[in-house]
Amino acid sequence: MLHIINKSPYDRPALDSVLKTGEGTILLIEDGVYAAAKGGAVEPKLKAAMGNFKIYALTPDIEARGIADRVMDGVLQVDYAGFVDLVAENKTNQSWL
Amino acid sequence: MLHIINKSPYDRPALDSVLKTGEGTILLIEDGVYAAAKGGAVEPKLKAAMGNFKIYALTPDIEARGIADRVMDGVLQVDYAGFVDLVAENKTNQSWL
Amino acid sequence: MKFAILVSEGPYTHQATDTAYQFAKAVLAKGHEIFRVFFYHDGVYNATRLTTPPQDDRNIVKRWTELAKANNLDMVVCVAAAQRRGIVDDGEMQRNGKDATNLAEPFRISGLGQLIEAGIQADRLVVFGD
Amino acid sequence: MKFAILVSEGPYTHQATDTAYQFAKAVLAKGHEIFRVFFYHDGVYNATRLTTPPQDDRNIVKRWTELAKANNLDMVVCVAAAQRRGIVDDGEMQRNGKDATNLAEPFRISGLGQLIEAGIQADRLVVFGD
Amino acid sequence: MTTKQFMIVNRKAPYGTIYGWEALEVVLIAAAFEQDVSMAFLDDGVYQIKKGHQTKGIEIKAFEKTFRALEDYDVTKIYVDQESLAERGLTADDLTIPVEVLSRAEIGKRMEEQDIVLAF
Amino acid sequence: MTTKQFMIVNRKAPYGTIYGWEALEVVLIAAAFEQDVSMAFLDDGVYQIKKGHQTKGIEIKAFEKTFRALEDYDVTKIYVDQESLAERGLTADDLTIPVEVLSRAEIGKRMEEQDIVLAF
Repeated sequence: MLHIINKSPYDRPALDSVLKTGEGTILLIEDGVYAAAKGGAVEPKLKAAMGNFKIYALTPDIEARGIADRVMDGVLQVDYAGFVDLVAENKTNQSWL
Repeated sequence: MLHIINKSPYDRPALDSVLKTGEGTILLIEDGVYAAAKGGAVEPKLKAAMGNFKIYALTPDIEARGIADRVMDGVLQVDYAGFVDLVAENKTNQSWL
Repeated sequence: MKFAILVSEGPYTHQATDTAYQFAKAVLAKGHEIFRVFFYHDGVYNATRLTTPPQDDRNIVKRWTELAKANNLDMVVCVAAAQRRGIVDDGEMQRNGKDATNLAEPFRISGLGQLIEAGIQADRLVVFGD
Repeated sequence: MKFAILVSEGPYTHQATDTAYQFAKAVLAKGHEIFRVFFYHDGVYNATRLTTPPQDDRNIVKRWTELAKANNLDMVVCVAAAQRRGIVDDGEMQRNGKDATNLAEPFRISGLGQLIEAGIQADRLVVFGD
Repeated sequence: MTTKQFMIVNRKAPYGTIYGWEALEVVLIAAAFEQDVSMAFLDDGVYQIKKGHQTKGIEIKAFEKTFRALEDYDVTKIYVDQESLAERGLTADDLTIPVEVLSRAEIGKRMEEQDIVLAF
Repeated sequence: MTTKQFMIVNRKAPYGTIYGWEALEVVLIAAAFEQDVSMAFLDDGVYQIKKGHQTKGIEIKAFEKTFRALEDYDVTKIYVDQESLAERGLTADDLTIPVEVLSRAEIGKRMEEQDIVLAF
């Protein structure tokens, strides 16, 4: 299933909470995209999660936050059209508010 | 100075963030009062902080959340009138939103 | 494919409505259908015609209404959430003895059942909130 | 002692307004003065007279207006925040070409400078938000 | 009417925000539409169903009673995350309604089986 | 007019919510009232002044330019928490304005000296 995360991993437990569910696809949007940035304390956690989760992040939100040049390898970027595709491809989605 | 915290310590870094400032007085209100509950993962942290911080918690918020019977020793309870007194006694206050 | 969208936060304060709008546009651009956009919690504040954002800023309410009119979207505001927060149409004004309305066209106020129905009828329901 | 209060969130959604109200009552009960209550961000939604909360729930707008009238409180809504969010008085209605108002009495709409002035004039400024 | 699986997920504490209460309104309506409704409580959401809310002092309506009425609406699939309880020093005995305590992975599986997951 | 010390504290990321922008409006007004204004950036607030915001895709106005105008308003006391930067893999070079990087304890001391601290 598709887990949509719009919260900064430094401010909220949403990402941690999703990772504990075991496996699936994650789309980082809004302040959630900070989890995709290299060099921070969250990097090892997201890297480790890549074994069980496919990680996507929304490009317009990455660009807005000035982190386009530091997106981690293995994070797949999508635009709003790609967001729609992800929702369509996954029978179930959940926004972790 | 008086630090007012209205966020659950399990959901937001507000308490951690205040503790790093070194010393002062903390008033836990709203969802912040969960930090005053015994038995949870936050208990050791708050206990350790009691050396540098005086810890108050708002009784009506404690009662609303059903944790009146598990407030940690050393946490001083106040009502809204006591809240006003704390603000009056401290030259500076900050709400950690 | 048939999509439904739930918007749970008000305009400007949270990016949720912005993302929901961009998502809705992308859904339509891909040739999918939008069964309904439902506004709940503070999301009901998207439906007031009384906003005047700064000239150099996006006009969130206007954007929603234009998208809805151009694509014949069903934009539903939860009545219970709207009552708590002061979003009023003619019917609500009369029922609750108010002296003004603020609902923008083509939003309509209806029950929370419309959200459940959207969940049942659409192939996908996506939530935008905080 | 002279207090000022800043309310940054709307009614019902966040407890901030409830706590601010209880705090304001306690300030007055202790014989202190309230120089001003300032409403910023989503706090401006506290100032609409169009809400109709459920019968068995507190009426947040009414509570504020009654407290203000009984104690002659100055309740100021930030104009920029109000414009973004659709809180309108007669003056704003005319200036921005709107067809209705929703501001409750005795709230008044004014500039953010009123917050700074409250900070300067009061001995203590306390913020309630999210 | 088509029946779908709706799961309502609570991750926020009560009273600090209204989301828990407005989530419960969604549960009741979904049940009235005879959908297959379940609820999951994770993270601070477990505090929603902690026993003994006394809200007189904050003047906000307590909704413990509404949780206890869920059974009358045939909402009986109520899942609680074991780890979230433990982190907060709570057990199932502290909760106001009977629940099924599950591991997070197990809850993840139930989420995956749903047609619609609404998280608050 | 009386001059007081106002500190505006930013702890939230930009764009996800409006608080950072509305905080900046407070800073500008306080400066216009000739108050002694400082700003502190902690936790996710440090992202507010990260360089290179390109917000065309989300259609929300970037406010990097406004931060760079702060000097014209004589707002020059800008403190950033060292630990918050480090946790996010950032350094002062990544920021769009010159700042004073301080330990959290040092920022705590500056907070204590204020008359008014407004956190967003």
